[in-house]
Amino acid sequence: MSAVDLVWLIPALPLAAFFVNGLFGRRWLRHATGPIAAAAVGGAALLAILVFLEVHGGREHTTVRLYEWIGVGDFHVDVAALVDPLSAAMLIVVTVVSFLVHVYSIGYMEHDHGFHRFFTWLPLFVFAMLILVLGDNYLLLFVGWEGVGLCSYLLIGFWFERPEPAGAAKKAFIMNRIGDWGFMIGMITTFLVFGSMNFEDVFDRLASNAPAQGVLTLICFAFFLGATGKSAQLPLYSWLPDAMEGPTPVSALIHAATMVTAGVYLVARSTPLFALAGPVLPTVAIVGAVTAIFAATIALVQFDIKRVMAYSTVSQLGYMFLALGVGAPVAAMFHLITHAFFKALLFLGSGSVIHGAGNEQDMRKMGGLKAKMPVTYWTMLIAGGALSALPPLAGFWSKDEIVGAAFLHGYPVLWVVGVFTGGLTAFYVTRAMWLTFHGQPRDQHLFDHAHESPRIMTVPLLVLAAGSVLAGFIGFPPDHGFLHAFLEPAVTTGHEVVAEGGTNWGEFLALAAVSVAASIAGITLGLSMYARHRPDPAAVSRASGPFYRVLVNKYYVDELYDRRFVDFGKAASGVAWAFDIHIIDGLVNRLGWGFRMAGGGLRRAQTGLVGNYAFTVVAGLLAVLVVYAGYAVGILHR
Amino acid sequence: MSPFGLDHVLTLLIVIPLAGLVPLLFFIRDDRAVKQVAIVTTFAELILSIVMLSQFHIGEAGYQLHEKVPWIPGLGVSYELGVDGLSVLLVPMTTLLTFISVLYSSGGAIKTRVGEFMAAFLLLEVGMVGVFLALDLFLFYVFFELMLVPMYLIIGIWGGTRRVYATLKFVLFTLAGSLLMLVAIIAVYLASGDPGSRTLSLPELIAGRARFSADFQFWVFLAFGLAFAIKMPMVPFHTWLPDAHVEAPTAGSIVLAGVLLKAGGYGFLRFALPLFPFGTQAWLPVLILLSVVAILYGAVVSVVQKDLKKLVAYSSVAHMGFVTLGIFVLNAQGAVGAVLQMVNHGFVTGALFLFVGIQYEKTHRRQIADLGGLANRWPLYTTFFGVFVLASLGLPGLSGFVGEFLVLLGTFKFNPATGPGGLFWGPLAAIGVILAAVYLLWMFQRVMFGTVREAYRSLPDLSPLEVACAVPLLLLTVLLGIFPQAAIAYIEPSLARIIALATDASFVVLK
Amino acid sequence: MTVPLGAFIAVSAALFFIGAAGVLMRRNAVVILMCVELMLNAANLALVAFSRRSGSIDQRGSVFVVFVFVIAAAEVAVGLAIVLSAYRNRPSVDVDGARAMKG
Amino acid sequence: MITDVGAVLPEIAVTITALLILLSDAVLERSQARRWLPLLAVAGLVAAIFSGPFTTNGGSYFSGFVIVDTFATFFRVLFCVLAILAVLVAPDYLERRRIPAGEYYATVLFSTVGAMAIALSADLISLFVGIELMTIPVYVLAAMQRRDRYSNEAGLKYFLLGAFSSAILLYGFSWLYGIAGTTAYAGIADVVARDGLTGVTAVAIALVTVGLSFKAAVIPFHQWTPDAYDGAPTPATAFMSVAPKAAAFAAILRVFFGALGPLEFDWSVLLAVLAAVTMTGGNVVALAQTNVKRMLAYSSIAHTGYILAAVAAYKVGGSAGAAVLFYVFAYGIMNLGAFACLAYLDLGGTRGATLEELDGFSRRHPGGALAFAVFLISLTGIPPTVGFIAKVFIIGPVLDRGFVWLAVTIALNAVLAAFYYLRVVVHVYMYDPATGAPRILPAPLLSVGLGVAAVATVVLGIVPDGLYRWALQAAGPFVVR
Amino acid sequence: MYDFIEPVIFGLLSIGIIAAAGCVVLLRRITAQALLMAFTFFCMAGMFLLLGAETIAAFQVLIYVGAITVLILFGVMFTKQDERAYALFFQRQTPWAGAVVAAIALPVIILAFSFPDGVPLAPGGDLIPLATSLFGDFAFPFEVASVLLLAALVGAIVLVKRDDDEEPTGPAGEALP
Repeated sequence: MSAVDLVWLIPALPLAAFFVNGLFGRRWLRHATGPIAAAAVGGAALLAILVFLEVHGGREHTTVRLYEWIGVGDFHVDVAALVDPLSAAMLIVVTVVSFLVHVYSIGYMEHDHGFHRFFTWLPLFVFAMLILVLGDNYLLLFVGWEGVGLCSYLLIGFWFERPEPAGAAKKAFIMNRIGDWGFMIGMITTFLVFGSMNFEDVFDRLASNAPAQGVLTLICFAFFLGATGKSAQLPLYSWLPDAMEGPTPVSALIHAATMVTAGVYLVARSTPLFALAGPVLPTVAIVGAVTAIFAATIALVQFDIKRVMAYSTVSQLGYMFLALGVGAPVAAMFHLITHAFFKALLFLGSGSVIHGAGNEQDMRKMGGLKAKMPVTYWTMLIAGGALSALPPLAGFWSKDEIVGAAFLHGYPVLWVVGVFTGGLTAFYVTRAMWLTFHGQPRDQHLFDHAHESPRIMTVPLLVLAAGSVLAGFIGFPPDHGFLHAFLEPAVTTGHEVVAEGGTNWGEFLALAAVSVAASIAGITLGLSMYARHRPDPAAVSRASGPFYRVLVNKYYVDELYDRRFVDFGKAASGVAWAFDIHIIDGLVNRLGWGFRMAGGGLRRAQTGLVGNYAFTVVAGLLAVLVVYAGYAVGILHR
Repeated sequence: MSPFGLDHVLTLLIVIPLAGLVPLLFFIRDDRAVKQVAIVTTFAELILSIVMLSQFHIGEAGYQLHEKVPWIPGLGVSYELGVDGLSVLLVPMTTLLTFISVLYSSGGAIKTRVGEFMAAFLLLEVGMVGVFLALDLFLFYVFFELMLVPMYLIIGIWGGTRRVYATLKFVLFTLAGSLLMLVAIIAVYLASGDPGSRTLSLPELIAGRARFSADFQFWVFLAFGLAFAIKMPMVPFHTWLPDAHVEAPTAGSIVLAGVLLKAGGYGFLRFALPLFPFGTQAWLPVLILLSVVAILYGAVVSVVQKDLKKLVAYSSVAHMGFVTLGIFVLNAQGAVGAVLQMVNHGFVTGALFLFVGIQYEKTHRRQIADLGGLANRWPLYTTFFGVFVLASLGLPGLSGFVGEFLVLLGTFKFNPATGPGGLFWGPLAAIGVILAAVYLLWMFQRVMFGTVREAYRSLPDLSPLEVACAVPLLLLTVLLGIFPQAAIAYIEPSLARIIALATDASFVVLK
Repeated sequence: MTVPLGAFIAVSAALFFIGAAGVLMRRNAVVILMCVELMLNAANLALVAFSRRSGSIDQRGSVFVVFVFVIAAAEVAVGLAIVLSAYRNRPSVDVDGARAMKG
Repeated sequence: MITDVGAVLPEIAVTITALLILLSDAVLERSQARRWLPLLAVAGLVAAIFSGPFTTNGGSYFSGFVIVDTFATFFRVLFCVLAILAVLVAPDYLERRRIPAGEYYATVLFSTVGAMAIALSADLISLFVGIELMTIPVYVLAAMQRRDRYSNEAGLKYFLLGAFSSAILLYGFSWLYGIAGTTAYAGIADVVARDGLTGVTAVAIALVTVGLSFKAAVIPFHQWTPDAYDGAPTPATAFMSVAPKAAAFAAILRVFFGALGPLEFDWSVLLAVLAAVTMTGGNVVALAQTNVKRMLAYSSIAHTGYILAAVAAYKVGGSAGAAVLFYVFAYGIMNLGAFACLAYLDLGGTRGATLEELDGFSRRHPGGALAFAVFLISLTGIPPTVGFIAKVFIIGPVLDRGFVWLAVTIALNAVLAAFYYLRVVVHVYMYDPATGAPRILPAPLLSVGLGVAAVATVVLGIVPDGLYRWALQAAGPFVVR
Repeated sequence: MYDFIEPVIFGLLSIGIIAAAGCVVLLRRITAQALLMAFTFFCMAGMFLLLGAETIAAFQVLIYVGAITVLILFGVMFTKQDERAYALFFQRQTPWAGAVVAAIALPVIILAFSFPDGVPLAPGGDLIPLATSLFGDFAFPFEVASVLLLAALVGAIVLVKRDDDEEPTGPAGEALP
């Protein structure tokens, strides 16, 4: 019995923690729930590492079947895990980051009265995410997909007493559901076309007997719609910034490192399908690129530290889709992994700042915190560097590979967008770091009470920082690193666009130079504006008037959605209800009323006068006589 | 001989509530004793239904535990009972929901005329169980109508302020449909053979269904369909439902939503489809359209509901739309999905009404705007209610999903000779899944989240009795979501047979 | 020359409809009662005429008339009793006054 | 002659009972009479039921004036049962209203003898005499509460219109005699089979149609019904709403299918139209009523329509006839019961109760309310009651005859009817009694009578087969061959 | 030789019957109406004689002219007749009623002539057969009729007998109008 055969233990451990904490947390366990959950997830992480090693050791494709979940007619879906390099890699990322976030949260949530609740939902999330990653078919993936959505809902709305988290939670779930609609269509159509939802079966049959391209295009567009919902791409991204209403560790784990990358995972998983789906991949690339630059521009002007990170996440997810779209799924996965580390770190660092600064999130009230919280500062600096794609930090390798792939695979415009967005990224990172940690304290009271977070929170930061530095080297040398060798079997399409042979260093260096130059330009501009006020940020914002307002208001997308869709939906519902009451029900009631009116009318024939009654009888006699006479003379049929 | 020595389990299932009825009607006046009798009776019924489940042979498509005794030979009517995969789960669902309703009602929800209430409930149980067991059209009709009067009284006596309007509406709607069905049943009897060899026994009718001409099937299906469509209810025959639910006492709502609505879908599958394949084909486009309309319309109307019960009621319309859709796409996935959806909807919506009722008992408010922040005070309540809300919106892993998913799968597979096919209807129906999230979560947010009102601050969380009522439903909701195959194994062979009967090629060519 | 059967029946029909018209036209309960008697008499005439002039199989018609006598007497007795009983409460024989119940 | 007398033993028994009652009433102390008269009447009626056969192959007696077949025995039993119920529900009411009890029972029994004679008749003469013996006592019953102007009015209207319709019927009979040369059904049947539908036959059967339709209260010959039922003392209403109607249908079957059956002429369409008009009209007007007694009166018109629908399907054969008989039986029990339930309530006047006065009846008298509900549900046609089964038996032949539209009309009418019947249940069960609602006086015999009727309503709804087979046998003579 | 007598008598009797009956319908003085009704009955007896049914004619005189007319005259005496305008003696529906009745009556009267003549029975001597058949063949309707008379008697008595101890009336007592 090897670790792969025991792969179900990985999700089982967090699930157990969920049950234990859920059943006994409120009454008995209370603060013991945190360690329990962390231990369970830690155990899962260890197992995941074992699994990874085994997969790396050559056991590249294993299905571990538990039981038949649904089987009706020709439709059969098992609860079965697919252990291959892709899922093994995801397992590591998910469990390790989750474990660190769990540990961190023990400190972060310590004084919250919903502590036990938090550590009930968090392992449930890990469980769902692991199902998503492990499922060997689209339906099981969908189960995890919805499960993480649920946990996201629960955790965004963790502080449900305030209206904003409750609303944000609902918004997240519903927007995700719009994407899920696409997922379901894609999933069911896949079954109709291939007769199975199993990844393996689908890809086998695709290879042996490819269906019409139109169908594939439909399926992939549908899946991609699902992915845009979950991974916060245009146009379904706007829930993610709002999701920052949740506790910061949640933002780190769910809305940066793991759940939001599920869309990337889905598309990467379905690479064989997408590769044959004609116009879908370019669409993915364009959506990814546009989302990247769109979100980055918004991030430029935000003052809430978590919102900056949120838009940054949207932007980075855009990069990943760009990678998928230009035919570099490994690069996408690579960036997914590195991003998991540095973005989780950025969020946890922000959390540490918020925690230390008395739950203040507005960067305008911070400043100079570097002195008060050095560990946080230095770790976040590393993460910021990684995000800005400064070599040799992790982000550099992965992002550069994406941008390079865009150029090399024939998307020069997208390459320009990618590079430019890199510059923007470096700028807003610099801006955020400076406003938070450097300069003069802008709120003395806040500054005085600020303090470094406890060890239980800082240690995870350090571990993540190490990851942010080192994770890039799994992809070294570029295009031919360990990760590429490991993942390529899983995401090979047969139409592989990855270059053969060794790394083309010249090409790499040339492209990297452009990227790094853009980053450095961004950093320089940022430093110049915020450290030296040259030009002064306020002046810039005044000068760029309308543009600035548009960015501050996030392109008015929320307003648009609210007015156009939500208001319209409510109005339509109101109309439908009025229709229900007045037309459908009204008709019924009017029918009853009509009968009673008819009865009232006929009543008047009952005059109470004997003479009238006798008259009716005689009139009836006349009528009967006429009818019988009709029969007698043969006018009426006998 | 069965292992339990119960040769007539099905008859016993009908007799037990009747036996409980006798002391309630004639001997016992004390409220406590009344409640005890009712609880014991319904519990015995529940146990017996589980015994029945244990005697059922999984994998067989035909009727099991079959019983048949002539009843009114003059009308070819016999007392014929049997279960197959279609009904075998609906019966325990019924007995469980009845037990829970009685249990909950005995906890103080019903304060006046307890004896009459319990008597009505036991009579109702006879009707409900009988509907799912009867294999004779006439007997089915009798049970179908037998459900009517007790529910009429339950809503009318123990209901809310507009109870009379609601209960009359409920009865008149139902009667309008069912009386036409009665005419159709008699027409079927007359068409079933030459005088002397006529019958109303379902197995015999199915065997001899070649006698039903296409024209005949067209009209008779219409009559059956109307009755079932009203009972379901399908749009546009649904307007009795919100009123009835809003006014009904909690136990009445649970059973109304949980069981009575299922009689419609059950009737379609049990009688209309296998007996009238041509009628089915002829009406198929209309029914598919109405189903999808119900899914979307029910959901859209639910969004703006101000009354909690009305919202759940309209959501039932949408959920029942999935049931009819699954039935009329005429494939195994759709049909199995429809039955699962019926069972799940029974548990989930029953539970939702239970919780709305519990909440109403405590706060005396049902307007969503009057509530809010209840999650602060009632963690237990919130957890239970939340799970049921999630199950209702079709979250995978809970029971609601499997049925809806199978129905959608079946819908996508739907491939008619003419008219729009599955790729048109499927995505439309799937929008209903989004909308379910919209109205349910918005409701949940407004009711449970936010700050709690001063008036509700001291209200207690769930009592042990209420937990006891909810736990079985919760367990079933979760288990049926995780191990749906356990239920599907019961259901599938019979449904496959029904679908085969309904799509029998020899009937389709009649067009 | 004998009078044809048809003439008798025609006279009886005429009498019947005159009586019927009286029932429909008059408001006095006693007069209506008289008119009903006229109608019964019309039937009597027809019965006797048929019995004696149409070559009937049997002569039950004549005997029928005797029963009609009895019935007519009984009807008048009960009818007058009802009229008088009502008259005690409401001293009028105008039937149009009796319309406490209608609709 | 002795066999002749033996054949009509039940009729004799009822007559003798009536005479005994009159005698005892004169002899006994009032308190004694109050106790014994109803029991005497019931005993006599029970004796009457068991003094005759329930089924028989049919025999002709009294020179062909009387035919004792199963049809006759069926109705005999039915009329006796109805009379028993009418006696049982009356005593408390009579006592309360100071209505002379002995005369009341005797009058009911006389009317019963008349109704039985109708069923036995094999000849227009005995039919007509029977009709008169049935109706004249009912006029008396309607007017029996002398000091009540509604009762006066009911009696007066019923009498004037009844006498008028009797005259019409008699004139029709006289023409039939003229056409056939005989008053015996068999002779008439021979002649009309030979001559077919001539002009004079058309006139004769038109007159007979109107006369009998009036007795059965077919629209448009129904207008006497609401006023007469409404104003009559409630137990009398209960009796007169069922027995004369059942007798009218017995007469219709005897005359139209016994005597005029061979006529080469399809009544069905005309009857079907009349049936549809009657049931719909009765129900629609009943919807608009607020007085329950009057509402029940209109509803009884609607029930005439249902029965007529089965008559219209006569060509189907035995099942149609059986449907008529079964429905008449069912209707008799449930409708009598429903009217009698009002006897608990109408404390002032004879006009029963308004809907509001029924509020909370279930609290004030649970047993009576339950019985009332059972009758109303049965009248609506909801299982498991005899009213439901009866409707099923009607719809069967109607469909078989091909009148799908009529079957659908019946079904939709049942919905209309459900509206007003169940509205009564609403008031009985779902509203609280008004403050100051009068106490309901104990009425033990009424309760017994209603209990018996209610149990019969339910039991016959669950095991209808015996009654149906009996009805099928009784309808035998009218099966169209 | 007296052939013409029968039609003449028939004509006179017919005119008497119809004219008197018409007067019953149309007059306003109730005593005159009652007497004219008696006259109609009397003429009817003549008709019966003409038809050769002597016994029936005798019964007609005895029962109708004797008993029934007297009863009705008593009824007239016991009730007060209103004095009012002539038109108010009639229903408002009178014209319509006349039209409908006429519409039925005319074709029916014309049809009446289509009854074929059979062999007329010899006049007279109908007492004995009538009596024997009444008590022989007609025993059953005869007995029923006798019960009917008894019932009518009881009914009439119960409706008109003077109240002594039993009227009014407990809760049932309705206010008199």
